[in-house]
Amino acid sequence: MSYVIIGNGPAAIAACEGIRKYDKDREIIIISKEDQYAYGRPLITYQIAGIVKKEDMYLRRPEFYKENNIKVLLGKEAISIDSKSKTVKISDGSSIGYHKLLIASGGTPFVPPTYKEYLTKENVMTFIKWADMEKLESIIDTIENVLIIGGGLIGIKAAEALVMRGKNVYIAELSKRVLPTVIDDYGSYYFHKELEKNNVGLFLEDTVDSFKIKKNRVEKAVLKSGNTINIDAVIIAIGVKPEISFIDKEIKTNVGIIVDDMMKTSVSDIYAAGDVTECYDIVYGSKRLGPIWVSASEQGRIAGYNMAGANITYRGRLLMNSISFMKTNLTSYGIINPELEYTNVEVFEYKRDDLDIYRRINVVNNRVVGAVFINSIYRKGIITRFMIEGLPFDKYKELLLSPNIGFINFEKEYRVKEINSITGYKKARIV
Amino acid sequence: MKFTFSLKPENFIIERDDERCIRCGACVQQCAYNAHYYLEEKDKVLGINHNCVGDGRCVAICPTNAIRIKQAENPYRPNYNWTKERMMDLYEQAENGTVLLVGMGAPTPHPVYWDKIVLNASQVTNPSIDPLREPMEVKTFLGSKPDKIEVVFDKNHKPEIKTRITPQLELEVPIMFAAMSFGAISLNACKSLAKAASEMGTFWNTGEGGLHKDLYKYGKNTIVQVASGRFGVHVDYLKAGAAVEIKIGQGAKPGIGGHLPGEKVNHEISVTRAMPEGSDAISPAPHHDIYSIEDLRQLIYSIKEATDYEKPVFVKISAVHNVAAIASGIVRAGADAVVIDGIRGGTGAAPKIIRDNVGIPIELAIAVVDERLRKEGIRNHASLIAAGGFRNSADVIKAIALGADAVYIGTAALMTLGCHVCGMCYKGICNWGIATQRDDLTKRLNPEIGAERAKNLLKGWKHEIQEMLGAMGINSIGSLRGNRLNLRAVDIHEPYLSILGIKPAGA
Amino acid sequence: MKKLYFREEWCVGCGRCEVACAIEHSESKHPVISYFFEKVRQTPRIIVERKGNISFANTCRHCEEPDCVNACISGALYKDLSGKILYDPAKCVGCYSCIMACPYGAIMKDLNRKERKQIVKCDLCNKREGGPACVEACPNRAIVFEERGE
Amino acid sequence: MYEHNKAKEETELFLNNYFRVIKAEEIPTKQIPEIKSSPLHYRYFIEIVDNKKTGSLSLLTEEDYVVNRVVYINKNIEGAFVVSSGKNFGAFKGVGFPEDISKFFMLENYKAYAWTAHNRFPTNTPGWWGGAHPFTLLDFSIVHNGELSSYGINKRYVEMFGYECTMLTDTEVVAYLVDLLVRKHGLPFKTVCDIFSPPTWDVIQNMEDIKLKEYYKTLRIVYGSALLNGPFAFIIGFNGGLIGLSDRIKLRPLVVVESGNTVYLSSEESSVLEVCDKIDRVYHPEAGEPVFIFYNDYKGE
Amino acid sequence: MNSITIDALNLYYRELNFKIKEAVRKEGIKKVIIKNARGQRFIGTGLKEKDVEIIIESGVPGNDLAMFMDGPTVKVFGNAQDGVGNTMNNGKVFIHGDAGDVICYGMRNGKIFIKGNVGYRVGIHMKEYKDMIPSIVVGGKAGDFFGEYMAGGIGVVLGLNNDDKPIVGRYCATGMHGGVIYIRTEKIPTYLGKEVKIFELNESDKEKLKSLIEEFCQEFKEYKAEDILKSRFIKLIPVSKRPYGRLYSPGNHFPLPEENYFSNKKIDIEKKYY
Repeated sequence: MSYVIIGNGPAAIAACEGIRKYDKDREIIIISKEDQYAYGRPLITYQIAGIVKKEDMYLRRPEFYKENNIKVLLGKEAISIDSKSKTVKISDGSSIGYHKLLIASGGTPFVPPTYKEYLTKENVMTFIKWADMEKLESIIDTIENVLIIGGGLIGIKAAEALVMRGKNVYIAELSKRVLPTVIDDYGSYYFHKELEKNNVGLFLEDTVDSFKIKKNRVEKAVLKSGNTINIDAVIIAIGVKPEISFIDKEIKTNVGIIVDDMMKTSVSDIYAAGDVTECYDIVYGSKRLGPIWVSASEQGRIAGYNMAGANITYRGRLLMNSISFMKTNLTSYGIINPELEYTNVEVFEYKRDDLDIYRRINVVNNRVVGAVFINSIYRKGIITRFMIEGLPFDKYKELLLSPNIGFINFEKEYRVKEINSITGYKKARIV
Repeated sequence: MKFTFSLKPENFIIERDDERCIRCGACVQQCAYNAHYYLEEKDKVLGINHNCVGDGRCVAICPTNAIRIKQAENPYRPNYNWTKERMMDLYEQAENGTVLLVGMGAPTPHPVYWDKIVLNASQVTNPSIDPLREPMEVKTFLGSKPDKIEVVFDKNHKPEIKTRITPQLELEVPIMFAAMSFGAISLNACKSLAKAASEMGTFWNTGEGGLHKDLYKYGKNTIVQVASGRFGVHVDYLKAGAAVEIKIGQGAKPGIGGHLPGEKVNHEISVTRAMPEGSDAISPAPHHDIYSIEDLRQLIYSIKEATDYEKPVFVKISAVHNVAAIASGIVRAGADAVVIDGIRGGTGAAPKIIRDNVGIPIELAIAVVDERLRKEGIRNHASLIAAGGFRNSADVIKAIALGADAVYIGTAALMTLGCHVCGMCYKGICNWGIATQRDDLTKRLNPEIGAERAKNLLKGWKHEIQEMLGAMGINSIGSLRGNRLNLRAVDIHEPYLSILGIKPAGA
Repeated sequence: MKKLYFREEWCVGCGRCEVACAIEHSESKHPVISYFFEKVRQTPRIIVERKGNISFANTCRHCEEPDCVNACISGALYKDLSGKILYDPAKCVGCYSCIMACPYGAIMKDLNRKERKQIVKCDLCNKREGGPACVEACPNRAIVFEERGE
Repeated sequence: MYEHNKAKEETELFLNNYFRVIKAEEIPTKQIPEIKSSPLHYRYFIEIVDNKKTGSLSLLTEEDYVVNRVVYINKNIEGAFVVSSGKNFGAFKGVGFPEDISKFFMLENYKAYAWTAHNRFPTNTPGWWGGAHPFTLLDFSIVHNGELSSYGINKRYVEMFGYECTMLTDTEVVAYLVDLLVRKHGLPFKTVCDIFSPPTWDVIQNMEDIKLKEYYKTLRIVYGSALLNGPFAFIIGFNGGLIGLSDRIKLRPLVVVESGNTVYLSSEESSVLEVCDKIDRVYHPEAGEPVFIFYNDYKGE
Repeated sequence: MNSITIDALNLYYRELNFKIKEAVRKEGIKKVIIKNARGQRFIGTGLKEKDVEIIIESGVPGNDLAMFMDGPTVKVFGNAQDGVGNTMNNGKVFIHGDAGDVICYGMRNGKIFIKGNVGYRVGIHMKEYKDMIPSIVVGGKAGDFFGEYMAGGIGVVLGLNNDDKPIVGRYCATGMHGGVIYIRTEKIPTYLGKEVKIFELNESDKEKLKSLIEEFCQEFKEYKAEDILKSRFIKLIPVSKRPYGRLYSPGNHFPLPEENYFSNKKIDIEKKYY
């Protein structure tokens, strides 16, 4: 019986590497709904923009699978899991027994029911998978104006790609600012300015009421606010939700699969990793969704270790995103709008207008719970370490706020140990 | 911006090749005298000539060798009497009304007799020895030697020495590191020399600044000094070293005391010297308990009593006019070795007028002292150590031939640590981290590197000495000591020929 | 594996390591050409921090469980067999997630490259005989390249 | 003292030419292992007779005549040295420890009002018989501990007045200075000591007593070259007693010990204990403060 | 009490000191009584044993008594000579008589009490560091240069033997740049070193003085601490720690390193690196 991994994203690849660290020989089988080897899904926007070529999008070299004795079933979908007989039923009717099963199916685009039927149209698509990229690629030359529903991470990156291809782009966003989950009001101002500069039409607190269809193509969209725009294509980028349709009821789930610190689900021998999971979040202190690439790889690797027999716990996810639109780039951590959850929030801001630099740090009882940095990503990884280790804010106030971020503001004993660490940063805790 | 007007011209001119300068700012950051600065608007790095003391730090540190420091030639009408340096000294005193301080040894044009003495080489009559293959002994013992010894052979013919020889210092190479106190030079400099000395089987000298706790482990290769300031002197300190040296005088400042300014006396120094932090460390001119040769004898024997007669006691004097008589007195006072520091000996800080005008060259001092002690038949009662301005192994060989047992090197030792003899040691902001106590400057001298370089110098000189000995057909340095037949003088006239006791070349 | 270790007590803050790193990673590897005449003036992969009397250099630790490789969405950052974390510019899309993730702040934007967003990171002078350039350039042995295994 | 017979003959001839030798005999000595090569030791009791004072010498007083002749012998007769030239006064000196010298000259056979003894540690010149202390001239004897850094100018000062320093030791010049100042210039001993160890100018400046201030100021102006500089402590023997003096910042120890009616002047108090069993009074003189010890019957001031 | 008596009548100082060291170090003797001291030098030199006592009952000990000594107690019933406590590191010395010149030269720690007078240059170059505070109490008078070059420690002159001579000689405390001197006198001594100023005693001074005087009177029974402390004292302390600062060429000051990368310019990190 071999290891079976459902899903072919970063979590899956990291799991393979994790397994091979402790178990060199047992075969690994990857069940991939998509018919592409593991590739970076966010890269589809960069491919459209012409920054990266298709063959460079794959996460690992082809030989990676042979070297690590991994069998990939492309274009196959896992229908259901029978935890008693430890078998997985595949869309082609076959079923595979598993020694240890990892569910890394990631997320599927969330399409509100009102728009579901339009998906079949030629020029309407979601924008997550390789197929979406090809669908857009096929019609890219014939379209002029594009409407993007949803101003989130995917929406903004799609907009950037289309702007670089010289298209007119409109964005319809339900909340009063773009990137609502990762940026605060003041921070979003910089993005709105950049969008305007690239003459992207922005419709805030608005969404599509109805489409006008003509010959299987959407021609016109009528927005709730009453505006109607002629469009040649629609990209639905509202959000992503965990792909848990195929799992059986025994596995405890909320929105995503609930996993413990060792990536185990409620059912023995079944693990889960990546966007599909809800795992312990350092800042919130509870189990939450967190579909970000970094923790997908980390969870996959930890799952791999434990599937191969190790006992390694994951210190918990820290929500962090780094995204840029044309010239403006954002780095955000943890809780962006803590006022909603906490009362005693101290906010520290740093603005530098001539360089469009804005920094905000949210502190709750002397602990940093969230941060937003616009155009100031220089060595911000030190903030990552800061939040992971939960260091006291007042002691290192200068380190966090001053432009001269660095180890020099830590006390000597800590910094000498860190900058000379032999094994590098160890996030997982070995039990 | 300081606008004080000064009569003094610049000493050096900083030339920067703007095509090679990649604006990395290393020179600006490194120069403690602030002789470079970065002009952001023009993106240019520029120099301030007046601040430059010519210690070559920027030249060495510049990754693209874009800097060249040149002597600012004399901007005034040439005048044999009023040289530029005389005028600058005068302007400085006119502006500050103080005693002019300097570092390093006297640069005055007294003739350097080493350069006028040539060595012998064996041709035909006695064979030269090949140092690469045959043993070439340079081992040297410093200490008092008895005139004769009593040997007794027991019944199975095994000899036994009856006379007890007083403790000796055993040197693998007849070169030691001169006395430079912790305070005049940085702790890292002391560590470098201490480490190099113990690895090369020779000795370093603590100078009058006491022995820092980290250096006690080098005790067996240390000569601890007792000066008039008695800084850091206690019984454990005396017993920690291999020998005790009483400092009466120093070549660069004969007859006057030493003075370490208060701002250099940081915590480490105040612990080592057991004196309050920040207060001046004054070594008064005379030892206040030595006003005659009898008092010196009393101090020598008090030290011997305190160290239970286990340590040789040296006495260091500067080479002055009746150095021969003084040396004879010192030997008779019970010293195990007489150290003579010539006029070109270096210093951390000394009044310029004394450094340049007081004392006599070491070559003459060694010659007359060795001669005098031999005439009085007491040459063996003490070793003779020369110090002051030794530049290469030839100087060492010539000094030994004149009669010295061993040689102290001070300035040369500092140069292995990076010193560029700029003579600004008294300012205490030495760019090479040697003559300073500021911790951002002292860390520029990593003792690992310092020790390696100092060891390399001794190794180099040791081989050269062996080469020269081999050329003279001598395979043990003992046969060269005092062997003035191996020296000849070129262009040295009476009465110095007879003072040096060597024949002119050709005779 | 052999790594860079930094000895703060000997760093004099001169910045020669940064200069050497930039020169070594240039095409011409020549101090003047690489600074003045190359299309892209290289950004040093090593950072010297200074404050008052304290100064020290630091760079990538080539971690056993690298955050940057986890964060990289394109596989541009990968761990080679010898354990070094290397960077393939062709695959990089310039999302800077690695800069955000690296707990040592050792990854930096390629400042002077205008046409493409890229990063620079220390590769321990992968193919340079004589070891890393910064170790060679340091005047005071404040950076050492040695094995300090677990 | 003669280094060889030739010197003896030459000197005896000279003495006969210029004096009437009443008695000439060898000084009794005893060969002891500690004293090796000793020169010849003779003593002559002589009288000055007018007819022998020829030419310009006839103008000299008795003492000057003797001084002149003594200087001549020391300077011109090679190998001959006048050890002492005073009335009821003898000097015994040589190369060796004091206890051996006393055995050599059998001092136990002599009696005296005052004895001075000295153990020299040769510094500037090697030890030789002539170079030992005390240094004498007429009735003055000097034993000196220390070194005169002003010797260069003191020597050239006394040589202006016809003296000749020949013994290569700085102490000799003190003997000639004392003779010059006391006998030729007729200065009282106190003044001579004030010339040798005068107060410093800042002390003189602050003196209230104008006459005293004038006194010291004049002494220093006139007798500047006679100032003795450098660390020293010496005892002057003269026909009236002993005088002890140290330099003006007391760099050499000098202690006065009274025991019964005997007075001791010494560098160390403990050494007095060696020669007397009970100490009545110990006095440490100030810097430059002369200590006068007069015989009971001495009339002078 | 394991103690021994040595008659030093005609004993060379080397044998005497060798005997003392043997007794103290090998046989663990705690008390050494010396009779008929005849100027033997270096008695007690270099001894480190804290609880040892050396009594010189009769005669006069030679120079450098207790030089480099580091712990024992020495008592002299009689006069002592020059160099007592030279570079002494710890311990106590009591002298029931006068002492010579250059007492406590370069003394580092420990206490010396002299009932009678002392000579010239007493307490030269005494230095203190943290709790190592050397102190000397002179019952009688002191000669010139008392406390010259002092860089620490406590010097007390009581002038109890009221003869007419000034209590402290000239040039007292010349070049003094640390420590404190207390003098029991009504009038101001003349020719004081220019490096010191005269002050009244504050509370802490009285405290220090009291403990020293009490220890003094404990040993020298004929004096009472109370009446000594009643009389008027003056205090001499140095004007500056750096008496000769202005004498030598000042050179330029010590510029502290600037905060930033270039010595005289703050680089804009945000402009360069962000």
